Amino acid sequence: MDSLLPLAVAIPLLGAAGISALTPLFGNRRRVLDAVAILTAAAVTGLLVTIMLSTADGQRVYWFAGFTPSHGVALGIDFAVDQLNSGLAALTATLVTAALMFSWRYFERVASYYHALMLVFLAGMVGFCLTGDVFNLFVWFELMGVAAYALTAYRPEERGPIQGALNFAITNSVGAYFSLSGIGLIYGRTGALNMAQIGQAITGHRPDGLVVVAFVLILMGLLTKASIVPFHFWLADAHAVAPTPVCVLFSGVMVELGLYGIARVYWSMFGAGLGHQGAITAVLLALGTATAVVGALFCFRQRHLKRLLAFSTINHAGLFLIGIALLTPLGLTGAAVYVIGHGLVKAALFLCVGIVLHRLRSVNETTLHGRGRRLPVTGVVFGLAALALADLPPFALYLGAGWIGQSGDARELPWITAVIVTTSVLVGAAVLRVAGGVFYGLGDPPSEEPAMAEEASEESSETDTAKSRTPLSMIVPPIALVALALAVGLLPHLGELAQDGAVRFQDQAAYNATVLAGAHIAHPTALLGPEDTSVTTTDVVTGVGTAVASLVLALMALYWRRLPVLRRGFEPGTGLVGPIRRFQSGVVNDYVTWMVVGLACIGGALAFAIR
Amino acid sequence: MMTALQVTILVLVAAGATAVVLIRDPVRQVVSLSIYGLLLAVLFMAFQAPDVTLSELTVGAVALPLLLLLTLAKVRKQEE
Amino acid sequence: MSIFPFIVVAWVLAVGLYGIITSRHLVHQIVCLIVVQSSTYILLLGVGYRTGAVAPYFYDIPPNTPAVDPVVQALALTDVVVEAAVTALLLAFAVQAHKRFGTLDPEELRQLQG
Amino acid sequence: MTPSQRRWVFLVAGGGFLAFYLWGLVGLPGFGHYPGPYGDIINAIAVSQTHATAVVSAVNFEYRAFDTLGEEFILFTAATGVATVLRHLREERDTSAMDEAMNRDVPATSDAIRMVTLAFIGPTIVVGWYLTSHAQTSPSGGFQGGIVLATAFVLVYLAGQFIVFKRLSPVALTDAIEAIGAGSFAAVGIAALALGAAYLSNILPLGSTPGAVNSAGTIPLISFFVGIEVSAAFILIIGELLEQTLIVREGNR
Repeated sequence: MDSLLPLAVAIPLLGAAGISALTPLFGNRRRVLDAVAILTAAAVTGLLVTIMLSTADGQRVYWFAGFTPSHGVALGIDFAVDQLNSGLAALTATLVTAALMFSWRYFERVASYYHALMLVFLAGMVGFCLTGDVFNLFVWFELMGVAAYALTAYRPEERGPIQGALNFAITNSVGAYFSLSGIGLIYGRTGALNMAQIGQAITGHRPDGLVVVAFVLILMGLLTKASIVPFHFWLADAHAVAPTPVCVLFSGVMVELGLYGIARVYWSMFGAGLGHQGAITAVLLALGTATAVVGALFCFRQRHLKRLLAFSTINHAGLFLIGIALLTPLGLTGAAVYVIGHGLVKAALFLCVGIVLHRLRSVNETTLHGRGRRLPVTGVVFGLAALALADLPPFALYLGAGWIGQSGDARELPWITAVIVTTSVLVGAAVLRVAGGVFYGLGDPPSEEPAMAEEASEESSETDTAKSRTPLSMIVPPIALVALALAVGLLPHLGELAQDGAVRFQDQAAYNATVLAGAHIAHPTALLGPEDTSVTTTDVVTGVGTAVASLVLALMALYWRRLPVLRRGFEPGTGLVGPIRRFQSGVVNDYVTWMVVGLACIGGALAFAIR
Repeated sequence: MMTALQVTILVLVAAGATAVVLIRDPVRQVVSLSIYGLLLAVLFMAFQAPDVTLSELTVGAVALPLLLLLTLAKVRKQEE
Repeated sequence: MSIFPFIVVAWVLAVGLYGIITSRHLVHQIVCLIVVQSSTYILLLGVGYRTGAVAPYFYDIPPNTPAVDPVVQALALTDVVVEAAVTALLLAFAVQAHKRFGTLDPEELRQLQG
Repeated sequence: MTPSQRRWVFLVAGGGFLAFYLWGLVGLPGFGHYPGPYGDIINAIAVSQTHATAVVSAVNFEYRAFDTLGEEFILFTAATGVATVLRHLREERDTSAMDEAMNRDVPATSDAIRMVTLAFIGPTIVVGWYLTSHAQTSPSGGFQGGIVLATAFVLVYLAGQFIVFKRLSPVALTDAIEAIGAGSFAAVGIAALALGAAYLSNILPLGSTPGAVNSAGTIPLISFFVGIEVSAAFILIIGELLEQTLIVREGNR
């Protein structure tokens, strides 16, 4: 059983190498490449689901090259697998499989490079999820980064992808080097790279400057990947220009992996040693709230469909961070379920946009108005996914939102529910506005943005010509993903199972004992107790309310010009972000400046609190 | 305790990094990067890391400047 | 005095960042990124150094001679490869950027904003 | 932001960052006082456990071989990415343009330079091979050796023969060789699994004498595959950029 663990990374790597090695033989027969890639990704999905099911009774640890730790010192690298990280890895593999299936008919011409890059990307993400060694985490971070930069620039004959890839690569590299500096610092103190061993070494001492600085520096790369304000600028640039099947992975899991990394680094390394939970909650909550609000505001005023979905991902990243920031098992449970639901639904939305691009050759909401009526099935899927994104029960997302809110109430932070609901309404309304306008021709087309015209005309070359029908291989993946999001929401005992995983995730002593001493901990205990996870009427009412409010706001936006009062000269959404819009300047120098500002602020805040 | 060699090289590395950043002409900057790579290689030798020295020599002082010069040559051609 | 190498580490990192944010040429910016990364090598090898110890190669010296830390050297090696890989990819982007935009000034690459 | 605004914002924030980072750095044990235990334990056991006298190689190719696997695939991915990003340019021109470009752009290399460069190719290959094959004994390994081997191909180019360079390293084949190098590394790990050992375990006989060239089991084998991967990756990257330099299509802005 345990020997399956390394295969989850080895198989996609071998698949990628195999595809490249066989290209001289199969150069033009791309169906061979497609099939090999899809089968590899599907095999990894099956493998990871098996692994996930096997973690229910406890954490599994695998030591590469067989170097088990002696006297609490790790000599090699380990995979430490629990419910949460294997679940996230399984979600990753599922989305990669869906994206590759979608690509079957999506690209007119595609080189073997695409398949190899996708599989390496998969391997990097899975390795990142499962590893228990902090330098190894950095290696997989870089691997998925390099694959992602290359995939962003997959259409290098256009301007957007090149600029997006440059901004993406430079900001994330800077973040990664901050993280590596943090790893160097903590290694200089503890002489260890294994997360459990580092955690053990710094626990029980008063946290000093080195520990605080190392923590903040390691967070930098992860916050950048997770697109948390003010490290988020690269995301919209990259997501708007990457090929649509790649966007599925960027929004669906890559951003969430950054958040997973934050949680992992906190609970497996620094949590016990740092203490000062109040200060950490405050800092992370501030970051998460700012991210949620900024993402929602920018999302609402977008007309470029991919960019709109990209900003909605930023909003959700903020909400997930709020769930983590509470430091409670229920908050983490909510974030985990939210991530899974969001990953499935957001992937379906991006795939629907891909179908629109394939059939109608545009991603501009204004010019597409009403033209989506030719795509009835896509319209239904997009509409359902949009409602799910607006927390409509019984899709899984409302559970995540509800649990994060509940946990916030329990910690006497009732405003968290308000943040979740208002930003979700804005985002849901934006996506529903697209659904109503594009696919059902409701209301008036929204006004054109000046910067938009050129951008949209560049969007066409993923597929060479407009197609008259949607291939089955393109519509089935989004339907399956939405159905999966529904199924997850209806799973009995989902909350208990996820909270068991969350408690185990947060029990640092149990993690240390399992990794370093091979102990089997049957009943882990988190610092803060688990809470009730039964689905209450409040959850359902809040979810339905959010969805209904989104729908109303979406209709208001669509029929704005026909409303009797308060309408002339004011376009909904524009007034809200005018002043902050120029921050999203597209100049990478600005982005790196904001990263340094953010680092100085986070560092300063924690330094004052923990000193 | 540090040896005089280590201190000297460290000072040179700090100065070299500053120079690489402040030289704004790309071709000259590549030359300065190559020298900076050599300085780093010597520093790593003084840190008892011969393996990293070799890598830094091959990558930092030779391979990367080569790639950078190729890029600049390409860009210059396009501007003609 | 024993903090001096680490002051150099911080200085190199800060100077590299300054270069990135003030750069008006993509190739220059990529070189500044290399400088930022070089600070991590100095940090890693610095924390693994031990005064008076030898390099960890026991071909012609007895196995129990005090040696510096081999692990950070392995990490630095990995780091060098990452640097080479990322730089190569960024340079390919720069070539394409120049072709598409006709300039390498980051300020002038403004396809995406708002 | 305007450049001067940006500079001022950075000077303030960067100052804060510098102070913060130094606050962390002063917490280190101080230069020359490596605290252990990781490196000390490895130094104590590596030679007898792996029969490699170069402990850094033992860490790279055995204790932390999984890191190196990821690292090799980073290089593989970057080379693939470079080929992806520059491929359209390659498709945009036809072969006759290449010959024209040769005539136009490459200044004639003098015979003297050509002879000297050619004379260097042999020694370069020898050095590259030595470095690649002595990972287990001395400060060297597949990575350094691979880059040196790649430079031998650059020398071929310098000797004035871009055509020969391309013939020696056609993109598809270089790409395939690179993939075989990286894939073989991953496969060595799988072989260990098949034998019932942990992934990337050292499954080959270690040899009786630590320090012998044929000692240390899979360490030289992995180093060899890394050498193949790295040299092919660099040849690919350099080749792509060289092509960019030589072949400029007219008016493609």
